[in-house]
Amino acid sequence: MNRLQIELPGLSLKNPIMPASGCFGFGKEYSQFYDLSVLGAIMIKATTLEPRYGNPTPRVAETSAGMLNAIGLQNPGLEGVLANELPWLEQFDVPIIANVAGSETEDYVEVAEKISVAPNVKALELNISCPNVKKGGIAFGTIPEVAAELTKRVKEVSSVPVYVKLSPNVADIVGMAQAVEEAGADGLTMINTLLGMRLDIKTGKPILANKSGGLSGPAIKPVAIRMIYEVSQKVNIPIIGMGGIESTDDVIEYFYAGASAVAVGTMNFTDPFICPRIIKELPGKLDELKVTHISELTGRSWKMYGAKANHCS
Amino acid sequence: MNRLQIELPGLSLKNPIMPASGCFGFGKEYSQFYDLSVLGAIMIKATTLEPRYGNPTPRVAETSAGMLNAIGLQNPGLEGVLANELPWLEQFDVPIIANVAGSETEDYVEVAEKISVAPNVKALELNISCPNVKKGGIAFGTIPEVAAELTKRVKEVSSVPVYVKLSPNVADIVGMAQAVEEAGADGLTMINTLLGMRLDIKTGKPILANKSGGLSGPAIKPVAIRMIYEVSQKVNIPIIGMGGIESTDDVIEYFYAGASAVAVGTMNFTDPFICPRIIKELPGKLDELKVTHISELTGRSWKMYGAKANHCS
Amino acid sequence: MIHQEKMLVVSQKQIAKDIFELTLQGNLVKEMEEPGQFVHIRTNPGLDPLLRRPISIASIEKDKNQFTVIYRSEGKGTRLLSQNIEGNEVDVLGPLGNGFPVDEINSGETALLIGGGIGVPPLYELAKQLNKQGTKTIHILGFETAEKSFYENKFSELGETFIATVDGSLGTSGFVTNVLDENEIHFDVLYSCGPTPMLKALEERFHGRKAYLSLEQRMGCGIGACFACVCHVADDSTGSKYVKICSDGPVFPIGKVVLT
Amino acid sequence: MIHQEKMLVVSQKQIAKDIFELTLQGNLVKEMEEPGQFVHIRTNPGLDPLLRRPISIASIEKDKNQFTVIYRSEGKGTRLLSQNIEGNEVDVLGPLGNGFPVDEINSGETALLIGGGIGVPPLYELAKQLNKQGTKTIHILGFETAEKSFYENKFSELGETFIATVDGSLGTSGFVTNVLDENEIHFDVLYSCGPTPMLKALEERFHGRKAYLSLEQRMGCGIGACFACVCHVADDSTGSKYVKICSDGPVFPIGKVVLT
Ligand SMILES: Cc1cc2nc3c(=O)[nH]c(=O)nc-3n(C[C@H](O)[C@H](O)[C@H](O)COP(=O)(O)OP(=O)(O)OC[C@H]3O[C@@H](n4cnc5c(N)ncnc54)[C@H](O)[C@@H]3O)c2cc1C
Ligand SMILES: Cc1cc2nc3c(=O)[nH]c(=O)nc-3n(C[C@H](O)[C@H](O)[C@H](O)COP(=O)(O)OP(=O)(O)OC[C@H]3O[C@@H](n4cnc5c(N)ncnc54)[C@H](O)[C@@H]3O)c2cc1C
Ligand SMILES: Cc1cc2nc3c(=O)[nH]c(=O)nc-3n(C[C@H](O)[C@H](O)[C@H](O)COP(=O)(O)O)c2cc1C
Ligand SMILES: Cc1cc2nc3c(=O)[nH]c(=O)nc-3n(C[C@H](O)[C@H](O)[C@H](O)COP(=O)(O)O)c2cc1C
Ligand code: FES
Ligand code: FES
Repeated sequence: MNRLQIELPGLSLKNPIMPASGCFGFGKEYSQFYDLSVLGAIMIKATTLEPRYGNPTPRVAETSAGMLNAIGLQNPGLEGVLANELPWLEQFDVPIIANVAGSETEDYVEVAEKISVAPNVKALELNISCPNVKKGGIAFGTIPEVAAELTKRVKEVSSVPVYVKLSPNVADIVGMAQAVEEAGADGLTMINTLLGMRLDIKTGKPILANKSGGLSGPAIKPVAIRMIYEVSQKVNIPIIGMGGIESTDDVIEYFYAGASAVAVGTMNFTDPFICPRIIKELPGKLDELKVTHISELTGRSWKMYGAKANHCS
Repeated sequence: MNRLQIELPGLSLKNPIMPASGCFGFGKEYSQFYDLSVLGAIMIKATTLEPRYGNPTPRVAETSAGMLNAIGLQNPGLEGVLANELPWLEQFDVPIIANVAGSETEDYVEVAEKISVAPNVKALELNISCPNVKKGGIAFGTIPEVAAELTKRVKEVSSVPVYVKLSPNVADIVGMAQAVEEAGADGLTMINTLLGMRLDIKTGKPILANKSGGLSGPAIKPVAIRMIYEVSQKVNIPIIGMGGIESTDDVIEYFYAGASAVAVGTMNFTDPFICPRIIKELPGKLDELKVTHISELTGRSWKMYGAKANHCS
Repeated sequence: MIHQEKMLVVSQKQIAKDIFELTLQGNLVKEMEEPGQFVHIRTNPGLDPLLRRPISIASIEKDKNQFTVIYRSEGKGTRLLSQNIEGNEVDVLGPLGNGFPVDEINSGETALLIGGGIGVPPLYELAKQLNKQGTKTIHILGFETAEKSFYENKFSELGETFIATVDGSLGTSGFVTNVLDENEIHFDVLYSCGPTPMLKALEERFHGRKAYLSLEQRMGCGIGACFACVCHVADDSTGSKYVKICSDGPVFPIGKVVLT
Repeated sequence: MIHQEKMLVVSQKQIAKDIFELTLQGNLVKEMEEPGQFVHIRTNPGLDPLLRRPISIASIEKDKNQFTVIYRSEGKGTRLLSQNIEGNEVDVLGPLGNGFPVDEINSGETALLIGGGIGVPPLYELAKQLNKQGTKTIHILGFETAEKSFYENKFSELGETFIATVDGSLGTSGFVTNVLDENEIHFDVLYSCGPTPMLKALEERFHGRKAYLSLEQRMGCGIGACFACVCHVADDSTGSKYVKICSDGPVFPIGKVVLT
């Protein structure tokens, strides 16, 4: 038996570890370091309908135990991804989760429909943290109805299961999760980045050319754990957890919270071997914890220790 | 001229540095280290109508560049604070900002009315991150109408200006700020803690007895800076900024973002002398930046470099 | 008076599996009084980890301006602390809290000191001071296993010393309570520090006796300002009375606080 | 091949105000080819700071398996890096990027190397390799002030060397362009590395000449995966063509990318 094997809608994962979207490009660079077939899956960089150059630079800034990015969804566009990136990835024995983004519902729908038929794309990840042009730039992922509607439209056309990637920049993450579940989402991935900003001390100018950006890395892990803990108790679809994972212990913590698989983002930059290292360390960790299969850990925090109290600080 | 002197509603601050509520008790402990009169002001621990014991322990947990707390507003109650804590603080030449909390509007109103007449209380800070018992436990600070209503009720009875302390756990911080401004808030303090959680690796049990808690410390600074940057452009009341301040540079960054004064919370625990140290370092920093008065820095990030673009990650 | 001081590392050595003995020098030592007080140590100058670590004072040498702590290197902070070598500086806040009252026992009387694991260190300074004032001390020290045990000889020099190990690899097999079961030990005052289950067992057994227990709790400030380390007080019908372990304790008379 | 390796600190010394010279040893050196490549250094094992720091290779000694970097200790990461002493280990990812093409110039021809501040270091290995293949090198090095200048002698040993300092405390007063104004310097190929304003000035002046510029940008991954360090390509009507400084550069032919 493979103690790390996980079955999720559309995804048969030899282990629950995958790189997070935007932190691994389309795999080429990290294939210099190790065989990508060792990975559970790969979440590729967001694909939009047209090629995008993205934001001006600087696009990244460091923060305490974290970083900000405002890449601006640079990618070669649907055609480029279908023509070059996905075929190249076919040489590896690894399912691809295609991250889909756009500025209007129609963009998402078209990308989803076409990318979902690529042979190695086994699931879609809807990136709903994007500003919705028709709704005045408010992110799709901050209004449950808008997120639900988008999910429904994408579900109608997708040939593979659809995971919705939740934005943490909301007051009620459970409501958001329930809305997209009801709209037909097959799974959730969470969390995307928190909105943040840094200013240059000498000038006062925002360090990112785009001014604000997305906060990722270990700094945000407690927020992600809390959200997954809350959501996993209230939905019946699986969660792929992410946010600041930097060790095998962190992976265990995500499972306890309620995740069924996890993604590693920012820490790939600091340690390019982090994914294979964690995959290698996991069985020993399971021995230590005296569990046979990693899936036994999912939701332990609330299954064994009851639900949550309120908090005020 | 005092280059650090700041005038805010109700508050004449000899410098813009103050300890944040809950991180400095009622001052007694830190008075062992230095003369509290050097501080710009003191934000005392939340006061509730009745004495509160607070949550079971453990009440704190460490995170990467941050910490979680679920103290549960332990405090001696309105009478105790009026009888013992505030009179003791009168020996220092320092304005007190009383942090007011409760589970129902009526609690807030009563505490606000009575505490605002204490001679050294120069302003109130409304802690609206508390669960609203009558609204099923959803925090006052996550629904603009509820926060506005509370602000209005407290303003009616308070003898001193009222600052509303915003919770960052919302999708639209600007809408929240505008709602309380319209309801009569004299100023804003931001941010309170982000909701977070940590699980024990050996057992899966939440480390905090209360399960979730408030995330504070350097980890959350980018979120605070972003929120203050956005809010300060849209309101006409001053902002006291806080969240992860650990250095004089951080104070400058908060001013650039749009703050008129700042509070230091968590880092008092790591460095009990942090407030006086920053106060001492500030004039040299102003020289370096070639500004005469610290207030010239407020809002420089958007006054000099324009407003913000959208972001998608 | 509590001081914050960058103290000089005089020596650091590993004395058992995961257990380190660190001696620091500085003026803060002048303020140390009771055995059982602790210091709050910043284990690195950066932000990771962020909080200080509370560690008991294990031994004081006033004449040299030095004191010693013994700690288990386990998590992020203590691991970093263990990497310090002679000549480094370590940021220490202390001395903190109220320790074991040595004047609650007379010269000629017998004190029983019971320690478990990393609760053993503060008992060493206590044993020294008690012996100095002519009080006889008997020691029961519990460890997980032989290779994690330490200071057996040092305690033996000061008084009769029993060891218990959970796996039986040294001394009595089992817990400190097994030593109590198997030996008839007479004492006037009990002093103890160790894991809560051990303290609870002692509380049950020695209810009504004169005894002092040192407690542990996760801390924020370490000085009484943040309300992180609060305990309920026993016999409090209101449920709202409390003590802070960091500033009211860590040592309390037996039965005073509710052990959780 | 790019490697990640814990490399041994052979020596670390301060060679000017805030400027450090660090020599590291390890197998990764075997992979180093072109001058102008860089390494991505993890400045501490913890999470603060989180990201690696890109630093140019200043000198390679293949026979000893050693290479040297020269860097300014300024922010959190470089300050930590500067605290390493002989015998420590440093986590290095590299070699990264594409450097200066030394085969674009012939033996007997003359190369002009212009460096500004911490853009000077990669030119040193370049000068060494060019001289080795019989190419003459002329060097113009710009610094803020004399006390922050370094390697003047080392460059002088390899070819004629001009210094400019902004405050006039050493060599020509002003910028590297002042040196160009005041001296008639003939060359076949220009190689340069330094702050963007300097590179822009050179681009204007030497438009149409054979020249290679090394660029800088804030980086995430350093290997081409995160799209942090992207630049627009010149003469691109679509506005969507780009290069990545980390993996396509950091060295580009003059005029190829839009300097911002
Ligand atoms: C008054 C007092 C005296 C102590 N004396 C000693 C001593 O002499 N020797 C010794 O080895 N240990 C002692 N401890 C326990 C010691 O503080 C913890 O083992 C240590 O803080 C763990 O830090 P870490 O970096 O290894 O673990 P991490 O897991 O990185 O710690 C994370 C956080 O949890 C806190 N924490 C973890 N375990 C404990 C614990 N058992 N008690 C309190 N806080 C904890 C840490 O302080 C930190 O804030 C004492 C604790 C207290 C309260
Ligand atoms: C290809 C390349 C080669 C370089 N070679 C050298 C060299 O040989 N010697 C040298 O001293 N410096 C060099 N630099 C600049 C060096 O990377 C920065 O000075 C350094 O990263 C600053 O780190 P810090 O810890 O001092 O600053 P911090 O302010 O703590 O840095 C915060 C973040 O900003 C980034 N950053 C800050 N300044 C720069 C910058 N100028 N360029 C890129 N990223 C920056 C850091 O990498 C980090 O992610 C090079 C940069 C690049 C891109
Ligand atoms: C540089 C960078 C680029 C990212 N790009 C995307 C993206 O294209 N689509 C997306 O859904 N998330 C993107 N993310 C978010 C990550 O996938 C992930 O949700 C987030 O960073 C939290 O995980 P981490 O803390 O492990 O990085 C990006 C993150 C980073 C740091
Ligand atoms: C231990 C602790 C207790 C706190 N108690 C309160 C409180 O009683 N009332 C309140 O408004 N905020 C409270 N806060 C929030 C702080 O005042 C502050 O808003 C927050 O911690 C962010 O600042 P920091 O990162 O500098 O700590 C508390 C924070 C901590 C860490
Ligand atoms: S640790 Fe802060 S009150 Fe005890
Ligand atoms: S730094 Fe990541 S692509 Fe260049």
